Amino acid sequence: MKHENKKILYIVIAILVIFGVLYGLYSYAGQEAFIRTTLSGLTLGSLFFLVAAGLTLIFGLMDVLNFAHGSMFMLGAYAGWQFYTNPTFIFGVLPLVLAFVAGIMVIPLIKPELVRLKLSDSWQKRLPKLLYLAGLIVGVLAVLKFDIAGLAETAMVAIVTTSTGALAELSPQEPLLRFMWRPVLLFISGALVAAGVSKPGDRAEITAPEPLKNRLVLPIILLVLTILFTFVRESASELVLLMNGNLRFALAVIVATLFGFLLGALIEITMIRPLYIRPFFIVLMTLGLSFVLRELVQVLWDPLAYQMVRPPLFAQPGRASTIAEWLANGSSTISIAGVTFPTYRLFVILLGVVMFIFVTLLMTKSRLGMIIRAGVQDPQMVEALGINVKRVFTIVFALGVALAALGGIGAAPFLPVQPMMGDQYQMQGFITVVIGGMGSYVGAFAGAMILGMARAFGDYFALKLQLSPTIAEASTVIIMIIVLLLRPQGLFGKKD
Amino acid sequence: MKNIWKKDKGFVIFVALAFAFPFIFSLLGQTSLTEGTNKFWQGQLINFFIMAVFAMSYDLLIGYAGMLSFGHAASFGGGAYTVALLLEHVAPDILKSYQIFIGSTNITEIVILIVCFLAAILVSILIGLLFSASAMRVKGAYFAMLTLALATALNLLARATDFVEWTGADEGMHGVPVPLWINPTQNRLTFYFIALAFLVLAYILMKRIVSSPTGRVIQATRENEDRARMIGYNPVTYRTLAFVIASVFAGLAGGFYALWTTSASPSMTSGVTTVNVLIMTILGGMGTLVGPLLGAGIMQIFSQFLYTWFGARWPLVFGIIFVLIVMFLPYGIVGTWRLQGFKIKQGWQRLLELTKTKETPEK
Amino acid sequence: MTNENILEAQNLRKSFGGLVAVDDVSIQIAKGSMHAIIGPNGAGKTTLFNLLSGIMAPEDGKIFYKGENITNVAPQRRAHMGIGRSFQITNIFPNLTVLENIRLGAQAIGKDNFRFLTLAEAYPGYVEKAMAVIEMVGLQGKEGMLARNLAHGEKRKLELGIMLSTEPELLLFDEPTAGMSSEQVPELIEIINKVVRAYNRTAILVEHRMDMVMSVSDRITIMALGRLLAEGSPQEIAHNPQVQAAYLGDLYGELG
Amino acid sequence: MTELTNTNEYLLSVQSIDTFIGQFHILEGVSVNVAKGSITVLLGRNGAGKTTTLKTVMGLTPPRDGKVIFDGQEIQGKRAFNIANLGIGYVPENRAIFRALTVLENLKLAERNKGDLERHADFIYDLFPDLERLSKLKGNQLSGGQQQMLAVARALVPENKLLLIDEPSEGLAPILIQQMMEAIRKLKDTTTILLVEQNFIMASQLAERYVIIDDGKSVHSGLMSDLVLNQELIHQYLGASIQAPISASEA
Repeated sequence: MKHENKKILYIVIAILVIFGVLYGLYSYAGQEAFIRTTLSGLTLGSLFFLVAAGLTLIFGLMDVLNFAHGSMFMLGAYAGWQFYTNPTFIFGVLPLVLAFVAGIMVIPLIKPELVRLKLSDSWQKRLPKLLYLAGLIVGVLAVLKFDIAGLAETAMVAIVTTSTGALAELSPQEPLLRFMWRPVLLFISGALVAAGVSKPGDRAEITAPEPLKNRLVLPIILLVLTILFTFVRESASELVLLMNGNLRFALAVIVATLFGFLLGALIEITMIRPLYIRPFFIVLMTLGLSFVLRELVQVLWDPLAYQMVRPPLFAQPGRASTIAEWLANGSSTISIAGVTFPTYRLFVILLGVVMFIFVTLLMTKSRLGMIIRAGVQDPQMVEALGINVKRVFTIVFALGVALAALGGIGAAPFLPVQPMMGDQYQMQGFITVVIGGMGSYVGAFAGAMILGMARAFGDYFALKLQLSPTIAEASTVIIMIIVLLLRPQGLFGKKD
Repeated sequence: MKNIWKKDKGFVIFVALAFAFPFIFSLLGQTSLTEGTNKFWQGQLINFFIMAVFAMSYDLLIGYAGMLSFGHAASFGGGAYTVALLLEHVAPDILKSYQIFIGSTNITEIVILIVCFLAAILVSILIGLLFSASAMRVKGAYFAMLTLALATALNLLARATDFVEWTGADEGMHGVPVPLWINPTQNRLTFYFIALAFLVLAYILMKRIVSSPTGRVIQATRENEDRARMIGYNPVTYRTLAFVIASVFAGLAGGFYALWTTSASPSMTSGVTTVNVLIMTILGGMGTLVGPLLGAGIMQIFSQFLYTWFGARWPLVFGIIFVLIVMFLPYGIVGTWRLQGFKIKQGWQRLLELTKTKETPEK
Repeated sequence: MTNENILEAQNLRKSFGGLVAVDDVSIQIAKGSMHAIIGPNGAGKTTLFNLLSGIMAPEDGKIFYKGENITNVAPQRRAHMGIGRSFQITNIFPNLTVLENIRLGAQAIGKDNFRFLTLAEAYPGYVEKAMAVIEMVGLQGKEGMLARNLAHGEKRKLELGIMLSTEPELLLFDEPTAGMSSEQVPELIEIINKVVRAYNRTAILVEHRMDMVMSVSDRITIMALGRLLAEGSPQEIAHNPQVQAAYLGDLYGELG
Repeated sequence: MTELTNTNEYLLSVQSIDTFIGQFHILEGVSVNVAKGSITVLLGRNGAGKTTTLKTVMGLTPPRDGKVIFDGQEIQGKRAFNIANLGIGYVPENRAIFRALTVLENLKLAERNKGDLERHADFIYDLFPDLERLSKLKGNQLSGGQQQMLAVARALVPENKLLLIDEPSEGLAPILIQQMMEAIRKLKDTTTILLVEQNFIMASQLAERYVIIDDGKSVHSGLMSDLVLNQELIHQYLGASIQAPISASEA
């Protein structure tokens, strides 16, 4: 067919252009500079991909452009960094967060009963507001005089000590007896908010409840965890800090990703979901949210930049000549075709590639992927097949945020950890998505790699031509404009 | 002018109050017109006037044309940098060689200022066209993203060390030589009235524009682009027009802001600036013009108090307020007020009708 | 190309994925006539309309308007050339008043679109024209209402009014009575008939219902499965058994 | 209007529902009853509210008023996925098959329990032999007729008590309409069907009962065999002169 031929022709031209550009760069820069720059480009590309993949998944399915994605990248970095350097803060607030989330998660438990209530119209409107207010008051009471800033400060003390090798100085926490009523109150506060969210008396919301057993599972798990962490909140930090550094780092990655997933789910349920009928305001909401998150981090950890210590596997001075040697010695650099390159960056490239494979498998092989691909086109029909699309939306949003958080912790060991660190990556993520095509994860990967390479070579040329690196950064916008003019829907995007 | 009094009593009263403010303040507090707290509050209001124009220009974009641009700070910063650059690097040379006086007025300085603002208009038109050319093919979230990317690129240029001799890179330009007669530190009262005049003029112009034939078409493209096309309007032309007009007003506001702060810094072109103006617009109510003005005023005064209450981290509180407004008060203060007013009116009408039906059987 | 034909389409083709919505369609519309295109759901009528009004570009084929090739002319240009179109789904400016909706149409073909600093009301010509149209479609007394607050039937009239306000020579009606109750239909048909006959305009009418077009149209074209099946005067069509079969289902032959 | 004797006799009983879409009051008191094991057809002009009636039953456009009783249970106001999981299959107008998914994936997605497709594969491929052959193709590579078959097949993957089918003959060539009719006729043995059909001939051949919807109200219902004889009614509400085909089909 004519159309197919054209497609093949375009692909051939694209491959030729890519090779042409790469060969041109190779012959201009010489082998060593070329390889080093390429590796740097791939590192950047991997991080861009982690940001853009989440953005594009969320946008593709829900038409939601998450302007807080960069802040979530940043939060991932902070969460991982905290866990790795001094988890006192995390363990200190975990029981509180868990208690509140457990409270929120009673929704499926109480909603079926609440919506059946017989309420007058005015009470139907008033009751949720009163419940929210009551929840807020109880919540404020619960955290009254809780020295959260002090808790956060301990982390900063700890950096100094852990980097010299000694065990971190752990901050004294509130005595258990005084602390205990906080989670209890927060659970009540969460439950009150949940009751408000459940639209009491709104008979249009009546649905067949799931079996009681299923409804109880999640709140009970969360409650058990709350109690557990209430008791271990002091000893757990020590336990973590005495672990092997590499294991601790692996755990930090998992913690950051999980944190991103939960944060994403929470945000989708409480803030995005009520606004699907007013899409314009979702954008404003996420924008406001990014503002709030950034400021919150500054309140907790001050507007400073921290340097996360690299895990032992990447920390020993010296250059390994083979991968085996690196793994044995934990060298900080490795020689690749005669070029010295930091090993941690190789790990980041690996992370990006692994996550690309993961996303590809998820989208093509899993049922969730099938639902997402179908939901992009027609969420109503997916719902009519008996699939809870709202839940899928939540999962996808959470997944997208988890990917961003993973990117954040991945970047933390070689970028300064600071409140604005996500902004630049969000920007590049946007550009990536525009280049690759909205909603296409393959496009996100291709776009991320193109952009990463462009940035790396841009920096290289900037250095050579004695320009500032900011010029190279700005030049990615030009790539975006060129792609837009040639192919408004992006490289892998589909026309409407 | 009669029209404005008829339709916009609130605005006229506001202008009258703003005009009388320094005098009333000095009468009440027995303070000097040009010093102390009076001067401080004049400064606050000047800032408010300028930001109000910026916010109203943003309202033209998102409220009237329905384009959610996240790059509006580019025009604002563009105007600021144009004025600051010309005053800092071009004006001194000219003033050294030419000085024309009429009486005691230095004509050259006035001409230079006018040229500065004409240049700012030109630059903001160019920025508007650049943005339109690259972003006009796409809509909604895509558009928001693209404008943000373009604005970020400009922000990066402002911060680039390559032009440090001219722009001061990250530091920006400070102590720009603003002519004495309009200088906000020495002659604040004059500046106050000029800024007020700027606000009034900008408001009247924008009000005219949104109710002009072109303005109506712009609103039509917001409402239903396909339909507008089918009756013979090219939506791209009108959207571009709206973008450029909004850009010009933002550029002028930026120019004034540069005069007021005697500086131009990269933060004026940054996303935070756009977010600030967005908050003002949403707070007051989109598509109302008066709303953003009110929003700018509230933000100006609020930030003062929030700063004293919460210290340097006051934006956190502001951010939370913003999120709450988006959730629960999406039409902003003026929008919600108008809706409520509408409801109250309808309620009155119902009440009147009820009394009527009760009366008729008695007849 | 004869002068009598105001519009002529040649071998139009348009497909979506695996679906061929319009397949090799050629059609001539005589000047001053009321030409109906009917056919069952999914026959490709609306797609044909989208091609004629320029919303979609054909994959193949040409369109001539008054002898001029307009295949690649943008829809807004076609509006200025005198082609107006109404939509199947009500397509109005919901947050503007009824008067403003129609005034915008009148203004579109005028020369005052690029005036920034005068009030729109300062051009009474357009308002007068709009008021005339409002009267024509029977929306008197509703000028000040927001369009979204109108009843469904009134919205259909407004839809019609917006199109008429641009004074088109060729009117494309896409199921103008869609979703209207049976009592409201004759009124609207009467308006359409009046406009076309009294001002000597040409109209193409896509309809789903056969009885509605029989009485008013001069010529009828039957479409099914993206193709033209037959064309003729209402009488010819009414007595064409092949047409009956295609329109109502080609089953009785095999099942009977 | 049919008198409601005992709602339990009906698998589906729609009782004077009111539905709004945005500002539009689309349905103003529509009542439809579907007896177990029967085919009921909704007739009426374009835009009369037939499709909205199906969507309202399905929970895609929830009613503001009125009741929908399915299998003895009130389902109005429930979310669509809940309603689907009670055992209602939906074949929307315009097919709405997933273009980015292969034929097999389209069917797989409709599974409610693991193995649904395997259990019913023979039955489905027996009805629509083409689908087995095309199983690797993407939805957007199918022709209109194949898409329509896939859309019906998709509703057969899980165990459904009721099928809502919206215009299965739309845009199909006569030979395909024939095939589709055969398929629906075969389905009748196992499930109950509520059908929307423009093609009067097809409707009259398949359905036992009809409900006419006009301007958002259900104005008439009864036995199909009575309707085909009532020229006046047909002309008034369906707006087509159909003498020739009717007499032919009656023969």
